[in-house]
Amino acid sequence: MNNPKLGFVNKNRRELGMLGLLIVLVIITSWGTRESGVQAVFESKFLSSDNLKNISREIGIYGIFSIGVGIVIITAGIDLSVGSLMALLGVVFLYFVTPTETRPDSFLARIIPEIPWIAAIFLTLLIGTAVGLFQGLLVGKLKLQAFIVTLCGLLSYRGLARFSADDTSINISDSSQNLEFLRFLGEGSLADVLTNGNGSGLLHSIPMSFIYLICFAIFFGIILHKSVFGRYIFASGRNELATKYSGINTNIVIAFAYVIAGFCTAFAAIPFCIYTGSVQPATHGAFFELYAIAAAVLGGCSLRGGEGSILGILIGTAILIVLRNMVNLFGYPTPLSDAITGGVIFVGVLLDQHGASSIKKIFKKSH
Amino acid sequence: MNNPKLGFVNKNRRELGMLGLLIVLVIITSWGTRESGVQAVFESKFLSSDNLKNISREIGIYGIFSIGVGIVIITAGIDLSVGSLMALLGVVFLYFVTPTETRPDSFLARIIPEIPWIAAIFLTLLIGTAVGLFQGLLVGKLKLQAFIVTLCGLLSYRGLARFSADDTSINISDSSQNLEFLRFLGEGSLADVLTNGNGSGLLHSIPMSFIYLICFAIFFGIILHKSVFGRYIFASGRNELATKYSGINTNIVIAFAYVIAGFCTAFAAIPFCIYTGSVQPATHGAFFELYAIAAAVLGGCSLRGGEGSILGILIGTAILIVLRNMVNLFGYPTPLSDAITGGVIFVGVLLDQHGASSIKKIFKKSH
Amino acid sequence: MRGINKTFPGVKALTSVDFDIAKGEVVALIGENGAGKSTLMNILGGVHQPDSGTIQVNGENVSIKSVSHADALGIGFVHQELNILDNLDVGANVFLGREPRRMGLIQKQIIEDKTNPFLEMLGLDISPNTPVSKLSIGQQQLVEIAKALSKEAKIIIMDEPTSSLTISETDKLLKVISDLKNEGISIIYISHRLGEVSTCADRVVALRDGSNAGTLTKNEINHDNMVSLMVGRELERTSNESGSNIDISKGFEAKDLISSNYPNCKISFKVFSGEILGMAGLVGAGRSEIAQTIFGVDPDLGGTIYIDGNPIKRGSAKASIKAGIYLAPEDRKRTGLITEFDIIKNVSLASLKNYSNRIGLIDSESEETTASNQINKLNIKTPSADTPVINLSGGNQQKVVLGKWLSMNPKLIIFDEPTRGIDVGAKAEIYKLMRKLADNGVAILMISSDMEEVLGISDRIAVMHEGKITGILDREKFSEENIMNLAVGRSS
Amino acid sequence: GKNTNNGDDNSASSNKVKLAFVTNATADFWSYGKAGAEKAASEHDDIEIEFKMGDGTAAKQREICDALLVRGFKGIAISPPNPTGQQQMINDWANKASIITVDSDAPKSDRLFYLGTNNVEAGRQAGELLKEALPNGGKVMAFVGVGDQANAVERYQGLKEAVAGTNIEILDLRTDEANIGKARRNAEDTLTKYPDLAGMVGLWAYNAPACLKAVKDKGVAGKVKIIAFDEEVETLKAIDTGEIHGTVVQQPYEFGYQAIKALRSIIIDGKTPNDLEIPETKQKFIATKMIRKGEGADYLKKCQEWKKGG
Ligand SMILES: Nc1ncnc2c1ncn2[C@@H]1O[C@H](COP(=O)(O)OP(=O)(O)OP(=O)(O)O)[C@@H](O)[C@H]1O
Ligand SMILES: Nc1ncnc2c1ncn2[C@@H]1O[C@H](COP(=O)(O)OP(=O)(O)OP(=O)(O)O)[C@@H](O)[C@H]1O
Ligand SMILES: [Mg+2]
Ligand SMILES: [Mg+2]
Repeated sequence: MNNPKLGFVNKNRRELGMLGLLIVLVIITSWGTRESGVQAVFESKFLSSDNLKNISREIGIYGIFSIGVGIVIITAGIDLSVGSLMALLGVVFLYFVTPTETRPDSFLARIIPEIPWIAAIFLTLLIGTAVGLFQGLLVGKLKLQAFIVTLCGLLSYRGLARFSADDTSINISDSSQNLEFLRFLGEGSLADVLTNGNGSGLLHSIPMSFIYLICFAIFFGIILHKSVFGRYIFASGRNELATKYSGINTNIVIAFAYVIAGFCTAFAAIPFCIYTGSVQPATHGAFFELYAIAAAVLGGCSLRGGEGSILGILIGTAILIVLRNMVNLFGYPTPLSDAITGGVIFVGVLLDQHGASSIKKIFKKSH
Repeated sequence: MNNPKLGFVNKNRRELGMLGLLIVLVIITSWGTRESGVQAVFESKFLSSDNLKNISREIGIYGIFSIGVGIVIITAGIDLSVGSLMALLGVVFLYFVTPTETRPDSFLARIIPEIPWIAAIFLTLLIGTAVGLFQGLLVGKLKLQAFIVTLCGLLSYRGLARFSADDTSINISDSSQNLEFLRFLGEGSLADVLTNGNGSGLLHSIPMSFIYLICFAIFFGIILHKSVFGRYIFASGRNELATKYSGINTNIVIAFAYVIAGFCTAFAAIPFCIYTGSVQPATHGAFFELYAIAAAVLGGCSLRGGEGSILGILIGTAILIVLRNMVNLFGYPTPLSDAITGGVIFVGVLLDQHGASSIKKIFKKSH
Repeated sequence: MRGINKTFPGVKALTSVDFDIAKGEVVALIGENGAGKSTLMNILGGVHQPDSGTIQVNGENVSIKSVSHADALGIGFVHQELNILDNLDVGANVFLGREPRRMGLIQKQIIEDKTNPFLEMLGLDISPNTPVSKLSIGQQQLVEIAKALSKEAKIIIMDEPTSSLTISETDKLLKVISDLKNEGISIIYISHRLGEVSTCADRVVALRDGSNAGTLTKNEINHDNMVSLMVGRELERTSNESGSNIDISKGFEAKDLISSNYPNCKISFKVFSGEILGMAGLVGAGRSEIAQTIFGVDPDLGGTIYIDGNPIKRGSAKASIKAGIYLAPEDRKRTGLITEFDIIKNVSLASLKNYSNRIGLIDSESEETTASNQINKLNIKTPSADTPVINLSGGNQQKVVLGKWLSMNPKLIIFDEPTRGIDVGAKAEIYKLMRKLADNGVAILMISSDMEEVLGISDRIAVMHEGKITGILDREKFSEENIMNLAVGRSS
Repeated sequence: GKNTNNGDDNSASSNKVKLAFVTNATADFWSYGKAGAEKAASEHDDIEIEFKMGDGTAAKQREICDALLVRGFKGIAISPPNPTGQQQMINDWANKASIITVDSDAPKSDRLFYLGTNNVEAGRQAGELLKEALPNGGKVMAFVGVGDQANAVERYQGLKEAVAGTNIEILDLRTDEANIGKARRNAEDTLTKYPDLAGMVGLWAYNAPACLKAVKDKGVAGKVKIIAFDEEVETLKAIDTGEIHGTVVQQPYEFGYQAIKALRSIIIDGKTPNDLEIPETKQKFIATKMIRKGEGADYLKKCQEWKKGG
């Protein structure tokens, strides 16, 4: 029982299982995308630097907001508003960097001033964080159910985004500022940023959004797993009342989780709208909340709260993105991608809950 | 304290509050859609027989599947798969009634035979119920989390629907059968059905889907509020373990709630695909799960389980539909409809939780 | 029941246990926490299946497959944890699973008619239509007993039925048990309150570490015999010496405190440093409420509290903890502990700031050291410091709650039902700890519904009735009668 | 009359004839249509219009149109997202008001006539552009939002017809549910899967800019030829730089303008489709144009003028 190897496996069972799944997916995809007979696995299209760049850019963007959603889930909450908030923030951000004349006619378009893009980034982050705070106070302080608060958010923010863009898309190309560097920061690679667009080589294969994700993961990993506040997050998610009885203001802890989610969403919204080049408010970021929840759950966050890890969320995100990449690279019909995603989440969760003992047994026997 | 009036208000507080909200909405919309100065409120466009017919048809369709979702919510579960299941069942139903030649090339299209529409209805109901049973067993028996199981359903069923329709829409007009009577049953009025399309007058303003809803509401109202099984639903939703200790097989009770949801969804899917005339699998029924959950929650079902009523679900559905109708009749931009819906749910829930005491106080004082 | 074995993942809960009961007999089942009492009864009640062993009912071999099967065999069960549904009314709870029905529809009237006599029998003056959410915990417990009675079972298992009842309710229940016995119904009675056991039991069966530890016949039943069977050794009886270190110039004082359930009552009292103030009263007297109000988890509706004469900022648990006021709440699992967390994290939760550096990162080493210290000091029985507390017995869980506070700097510790559901051995240890704390100058407020405990441990006893303190007894006035008089509102 | 988009039915203008334009879904394309419709409305005092955007589903369109009819709208120009399936509902509406279809047609329904692009022809034009761009042929992938919408089907068909018999091989059609993020991923993954890809055709407006981003990112801009549809700002700019070979533009402004004009003539002036010189086929096509290198900037300017109100 006190086998340290077993202890490690036990504690990180979910993460290890999902890491295994990810590795299997990577192997299958690599194998399947070799040029037939000619190439070795590591020369497959999947492992080509272009493809790795593409998927790591997406993992970067999806990972950032999934971390926010994951932290909310650890407090036993949920955030359904991510996708809609991304649309709203996308509209707001692009309004900030485009001249008033090019905007459609709406209230928001009239009141938002055109400002330099650096200021626009800060203001967008601020607005996202404020929205998170608003939701956080409703859930943490007023004790409204997270599902309902964020469901209202899902409906309202998208409605607002569509209304304030008059249901047309807002294009970054309308901007009169020189946004080249912003573009590097958003969808470029590390080489682009360091050498102003001229770099190549390995650094060129590392998209900035992936770098941001690494920073987010390290920062929030430390916060969540090493800091006092992180401990409070887990405690509030497990048993809010008992945490309160230990003198901790759980209202604030819970509210703060939503603030983090708002901030992460806002942070991801900027590279994502640069990635798409424009924001079509009716569809921009649609279903992102579901992907984020799926990533978190796959990665071991329990919807009952108090369980989960940043590493797990990253692995969950990676699985989702690799799955979709696989469907595309194999040339399967696009609709299958969602069906396969659904199936994999299902099998993952099923195995985790009912095949768990088997993994343990393997380690027990070997001892 | 033992004031019977107060008891009634207490027990049905949520329903009464929401009924009040519905009435307010109806009055506002009627008032706002009068022909200026000329007409009395009851001659407003909102209260015109055409409009009442339109909205009651929609309330009928949405109400039916919301009842299913509401019952699942009362067992402390959730069903996110409704919209996708409607798309899948729509495809299946239309395959049943159209000749094989007109269908796109897919596996499902090849194996589904063309059969008379009455048989198609029964088979579609059967398939929907079977899907519900599948989800029910996973949640009730295998104790997987409802959120995850039905999230996978949401992704998979839509993926399957799109895949099996080759991402093209399936049209009811491709059928070689005489579907006139089916059309009456689906989107016609009571008069249409009784007189084979010739009726008029009051009966002509009562759409069949509304009649179905009434039947469903009465039937499931009795099941839920008067029958032993209904009692078990409420008991399992509040405290599964305690219910189990009373010798009740909660696994089956919970599984059965999903069976009901599957059946209701299938039942609503048929008039809905007749209403739209075709099924475009990528978008058919999108977000219906959210509307159903919103209706149930507005109507007093708690996501924590063990609370809710059929009457409440009906009122919740009616509020959502009237809201959208209001936005349309007032000629507001369509995107606002969702934002307003979000806002109203939010205010409703907020008032319910934090303004509740005020309602009670009024009755206490009057005594 | 013969040779019952039961293993849970990682635990051998029962090792070839034998148990029998005759018609019309009251058998008390006793044992320390985790001895396997509930598990044995869960097997009889169809909740768990034994790994091996046989069960005979009326001489016939049966294997009890489910709760409803047990029902059919005439076995009723009042579980240790409350199993009442607060979204249903009393009648619905009593008849849950056995609703009189016609065509699947519930016949409400019949339920009402059939429920009433059982409520009367237990002295519950409520209508079957009352929503359970309106009842006190004690009343809910009685409803659950009514439910077991209504099954007209031949054997009724009561697993710690009195743990949330007070003295008068307990007396009533004991009377009901003797009535049932006279009707030929057999009763299995599990309790840690040995006084009750001596009163009602015809025979005592003791379990120790999942095996039979012995049986006492009617005339062998006394406190010492039971304890030695359960614990396997003699226990010194709880000392009754008065606190030697009482300093009436220091300590805690509450002035004009208002709690939300009794907004019209103002409460004032003092707990001196070095003193244990017992607080007695019937269920619902408002004792826990006062504790929660002092601790700051209930809203501050008025009044002032002082430590050593200095007024304390109120309104949050954080402020109270900072002032050295701690609460060991009555519901350990819900409010006292995060049961899925390990001992280390539970002990450090309230004082995490002490184990973290300036930027808020936790120093896990000093956290672990503190936890190990507390484990040693409080003699917490656990495989390791990183064992989730859910795996500990009730007594050890209570010690973890204590460890959390003792790792800090207590001025006043409020113990709300400190020994609820805890076995004698652990009880004695906790009493000793409380006395040691008091001797070190801590003021202690002990809310308890266990008469023996209140009389045995306290230096003074405050008695509450419907939100008011009806009297404070000094040591020389200590008696059951005086307390009962005050508790029902009569002045002594 | 100026249009009253806030739907203030109770104003003094209630004796005006109410006309509406209901789109299939939200798209930039329609902002020109809206400008055209509003221009038409501003030329007459006896009408007022409302411009409504659908969400791509027949259900939403039905909800919108039902409400318009309740409010007494006399004429509606609609772009049905699913024309075949919507025949029945179009017939129902046609019983109560004058209905014309715009942009996508339901030929078997009781609509008065159709006004819009000949999408097969537009597809052929895209094919012509493709042939110019790839004289030696090569592998080409097509991209679209929803594969079964009439314009997508027809454009794809026209495209394939035009390149039939050449060395150009159309690989497949990738769909993205009108989600730009997905559109870009589809483009990226296609480039990964087919390293020898020679061209990309974006059948919906946002597809070509999404392809362009993927191509630029891979550093093969200009090498992989892109053919676009419609007049996205980015598309027009990229045409002049040569990164996109060309685009096929429709005239949505004309859709809006002519649809409202025609509805007014029919309802108020009692004209018939014949009087309006609608061909016997009941389909009036508004020609599509090809924009090639050097013409982008001019066209962009024209677009901006349209948006500002003609
Ligand atoms: N469902 C379960 N899963 C795993 N272990 C269990 C389970 N139920 C009980 N145990 C373990 O079995 C042992 C016996 O527990 P049981 O509840 O029967 O004790 P008890 O005598 O009733 O104690 P108490 O006086 O505290 O109620 C304990 O070690 C307990 O941790
Ligand atoms: N969570 C609750 N919800 C509603 N009423 C409650 C709750 N907790 C306590 N009460 C009620 O408040 C009153 C005072 O309860 P309190 O718990 O303070 O009494 P107590 O003397 O500590 O009793 P106990 O011995 O049960 O702890 C009782 O009438 C009780 O029913
Ligand atoms: Mg027990
Ligand atoms: Mg208490």
